[in-house]
Amino acid sequence: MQVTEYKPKIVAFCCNWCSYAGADLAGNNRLAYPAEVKIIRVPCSCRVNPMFILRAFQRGADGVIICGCHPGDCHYTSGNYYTRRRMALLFSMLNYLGIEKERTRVEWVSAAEGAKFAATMNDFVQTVAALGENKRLEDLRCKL
Amino acid sequence: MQALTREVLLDRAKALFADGTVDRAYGWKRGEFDYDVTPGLFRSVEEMEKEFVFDDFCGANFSKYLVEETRKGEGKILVFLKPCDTYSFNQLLTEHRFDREKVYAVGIPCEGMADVTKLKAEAAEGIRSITAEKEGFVVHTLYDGDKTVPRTEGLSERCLVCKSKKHVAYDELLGEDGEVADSARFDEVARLEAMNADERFAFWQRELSRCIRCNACRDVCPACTCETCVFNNPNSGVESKAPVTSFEEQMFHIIRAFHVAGRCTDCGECSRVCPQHIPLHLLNRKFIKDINAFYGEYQAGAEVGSRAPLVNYTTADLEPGEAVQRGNEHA
Amino acid sequence: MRKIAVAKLDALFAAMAKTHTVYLPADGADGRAQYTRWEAGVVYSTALNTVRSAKDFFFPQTENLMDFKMEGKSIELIDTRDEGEDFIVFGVRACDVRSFDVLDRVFLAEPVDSYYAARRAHGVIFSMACTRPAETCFCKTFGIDAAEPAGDVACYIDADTLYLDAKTEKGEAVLAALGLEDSDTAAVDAQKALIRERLDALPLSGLSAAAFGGDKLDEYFERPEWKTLSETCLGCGTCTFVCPTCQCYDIRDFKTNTGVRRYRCWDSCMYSEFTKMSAGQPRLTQLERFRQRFMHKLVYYPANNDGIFGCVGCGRCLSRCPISMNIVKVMKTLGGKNV
Amino acid sequence: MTYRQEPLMPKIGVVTDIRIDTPDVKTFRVVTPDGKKAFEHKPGQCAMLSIPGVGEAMFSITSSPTNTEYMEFSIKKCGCLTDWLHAMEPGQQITIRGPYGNGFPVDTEFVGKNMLFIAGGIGLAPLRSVINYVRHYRDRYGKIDIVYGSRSKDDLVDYNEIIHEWATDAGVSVHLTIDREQEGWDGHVGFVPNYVKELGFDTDKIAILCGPPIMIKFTLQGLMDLGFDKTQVYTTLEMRMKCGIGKCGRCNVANKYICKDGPVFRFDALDELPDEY
Repeated sequence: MQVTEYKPKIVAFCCNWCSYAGADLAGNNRLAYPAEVKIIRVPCSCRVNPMFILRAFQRGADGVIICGCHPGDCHYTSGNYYTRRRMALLFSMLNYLGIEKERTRVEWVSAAEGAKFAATMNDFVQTVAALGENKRLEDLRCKL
Repeated sequence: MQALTREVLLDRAKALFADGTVDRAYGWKRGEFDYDVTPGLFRSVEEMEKEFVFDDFCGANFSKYLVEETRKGEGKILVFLKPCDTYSFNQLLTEHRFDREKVYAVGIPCEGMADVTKLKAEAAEGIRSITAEKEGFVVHTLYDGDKTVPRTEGLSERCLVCKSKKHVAYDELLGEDGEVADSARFDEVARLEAMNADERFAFWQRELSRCIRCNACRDVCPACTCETCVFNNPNSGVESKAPVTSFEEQMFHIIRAFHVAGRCTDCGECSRVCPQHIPLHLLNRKFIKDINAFYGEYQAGAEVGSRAPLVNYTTADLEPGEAVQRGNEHA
Repeated sequence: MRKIAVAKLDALFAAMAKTHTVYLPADGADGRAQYTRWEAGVVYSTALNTVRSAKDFFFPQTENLMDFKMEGKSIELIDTRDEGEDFIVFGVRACDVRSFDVLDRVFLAEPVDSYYAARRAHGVIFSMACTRPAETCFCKTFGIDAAEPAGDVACYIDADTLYLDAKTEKGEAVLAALGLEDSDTAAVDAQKALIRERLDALPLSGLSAAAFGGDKLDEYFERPEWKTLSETCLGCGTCTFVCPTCQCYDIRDFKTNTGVRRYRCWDSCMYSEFTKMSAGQPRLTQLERFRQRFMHKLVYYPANNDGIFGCVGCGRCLSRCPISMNIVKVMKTLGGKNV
Repeated sequence: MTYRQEPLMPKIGVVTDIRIDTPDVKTFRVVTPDGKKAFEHKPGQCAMLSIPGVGEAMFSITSSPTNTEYMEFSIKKCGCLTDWLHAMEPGQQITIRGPYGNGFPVDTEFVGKNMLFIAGGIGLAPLRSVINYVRHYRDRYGKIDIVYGSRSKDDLVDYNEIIHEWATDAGVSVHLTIDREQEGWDGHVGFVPNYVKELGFDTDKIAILCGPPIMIKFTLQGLMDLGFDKTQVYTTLEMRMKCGIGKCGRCNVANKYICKDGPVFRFDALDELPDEY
């Protein structure tokens, strides 16, 4: 029997003004990152409501990453600063509830950092792959 | 035993009704037994004389009721505020949830409120009556005679780790004001932080799996004042009524706590009302503890108009990745 | 009547478990009794009552009704009902046993609810007499005798002995298979007398429901007291969810990754969106919702069900309501001297 | 023991035709996948229609029981499920269960009587099944009057059927009205309650009202002024429903469940219920 390699499902929320373009650049430069990364474009990283992250896990994501502009570079001046606080508290809470802390991450990736985008995704996928499937924040009904 | 008696409060209320300062009053109503006190709105001195009580079972916080009640009528509402209630009161003012002009707030000292479940556990079945004595709560049981529960064992958890005996809002104060206490309220959070992820997960599964989604925690919370909650809104995509899976239990409680993060004054009402005794305050306190550690000490409701940590930032805030580490390390 | 030593309870449960799944009250993580599936090591709790009522066994908080698979314009309906398994609920108090009658009159009325009916057919109720009724108990108000609990088998624990009295053929069949020792009724009779004495001494023993009933709509509907009673109601669902007779439900669809699962879950008339339609809201404020709940228990339900009340006096709402508002206070306020 | 009959278990229905009646009302024709009627019903009864994953709701069956081929539902776009229904294309499957409710007493109390139907807007939907039933068994009933009003000419549901079929029947008088003057409309202008008073009907008939609550309230008053007795006037009620079989507990007015004991009520019976609908 052939053992298929476990491939984690990753949801990446990418800011339209930076990391989404960064992902584009990674593609143009033919920098490979795993196809399991599903990108959801958001107008700003601070558009990401904690509920989005939980819903991604509910629907079967094994890891969720939020990519925004570098602090100070927000297209809307300060959105990513709010993201930073919110996610700091949310991730700390998830950790407190016993959800593996490696499943969530925030990275600042600019439009010019195609290489960083690819490297970040490769690293995140590897980290999550090492953890295996998300069992603690899943909704079993979704597997039907 | 409370420092002030029912009569002191009642006399003051009578005077305020008599001189026309207020035309209705929030206060505690006598129940069927000694302990099942109901928060109520009194419209006359006569009603108050008949039913008003103030004793060790008056835990209910009236602040949230003011949101709706101040929209009605022209006259002022008298409200009795214990020290912890004043923080909720201020927080609601900060969020412009009610008209301060329509409220006459009387601060009253609090010596801590009893947790009936604890007393019931001590007395097994059947409480004939409960009296608060110097040595503690004397429970007159139906079958086992009298039992004395030391005060420290009969008080609510939130009162045992009371954060403040100081009133932060009032029009007048009855009795003595206290001080902000050096509370041990984060000890339990720290104990959980010290566990490993598997243990923490097991702990919360055990607790949250009891949730029946009655929404009492949300509905009593003075910080939860949305006109329509996201969990009731059919268009939100997350509307839900029952804890169908463990995910939904976690989702509800994470979002509930997150939504009040930075605004929660740690009044402890959520845990008081939970029919399943889930220690919900441990979620809220985790946020408070993290906020204090990451962004500096902040007590929601301590002053009107303060900017909540989640609608604020500094350019030097720590990164979420570090936060998760720190969230555990400072334990 | 049969008997077995309390020390041998584990052996009894083990014997029952050979043919039935056994559920019984056991103290949970929070130190309070909850119905728990019996397995070796689970200890029967003699606590007066569980936090959640026993209605879960027949009308669980959530249950799947059916699945749908959708492809293009077509829909496939998948019946997910299974045969179910035989089970015993041990230690049900008299009030909760009556609650099954109350639920039966709703779910077993035509058209019969097959999910509920299947569970009822599979379930065997071992009731337990209440030797230490609490101050919040008022089952007597509704004609329930906690000294003579109904169910398939009525149980009594006296000192070191458990007595079991089969009340139905179903109960007799289960008992017969357990091979228990026969017993006279002397100890149980003495206990019944003691229980009745204790019931009479309860603070709520004088509470009467005579002022309420199916013909009392006009008398109570417009009463001004509803306003003061409901004024501080939070609109949460605690009372309805701990209530053994509250039976309102919602039917909801959950989109799985491949289809749709239709399930039903408890709902509460206390919730603001309970009756909300796109066309309007017939119960606009908490007053109407609050009134609905108590009128249903005390007037509407008896009107439709031969005068049987929709409350069994278990006292759960008395100890769980966040604002300590409850049916006893409502009855006393509305009924005045007649209650 | 297994109970195979489950009232909450729907049948699959196919929407074979969608007719656009007004800007916000469409009429859906529904049959089973093998082309038959899903079930028989009485005029005034309802059915639960659902799109799995979107929702399930109660709709009155607008086609007459005398239609042996299919059922029709006239549905106004006003919420989540109805938005979806309006976005459907023919051939789409839905689920259907029923029939629910008591229906109109067409074979008892109505027999031999003159009939007055008064509808406003989408309120024609439940009446259409009765009107067509009565027309089908024309000799069992007396004279028929139909008063129907809506906001504008374009909002009249089933306009073609009204003009070309109902109005041309012997012994059927149709009185149409719209709320405001409109180009191309030479009929009556004004609200239904006033129009009913103007028409001044004799009291030798049964009246059936259906429409928005405010219309019902004033029309009933108008009929009382004309000398009608409450025992001669019927209406249908609307409440939120989930089960349709009197168990889920949300559609009751006092001890009456609208899904089971209603939706059709005679006004004298309605008077005994509290005003909570």
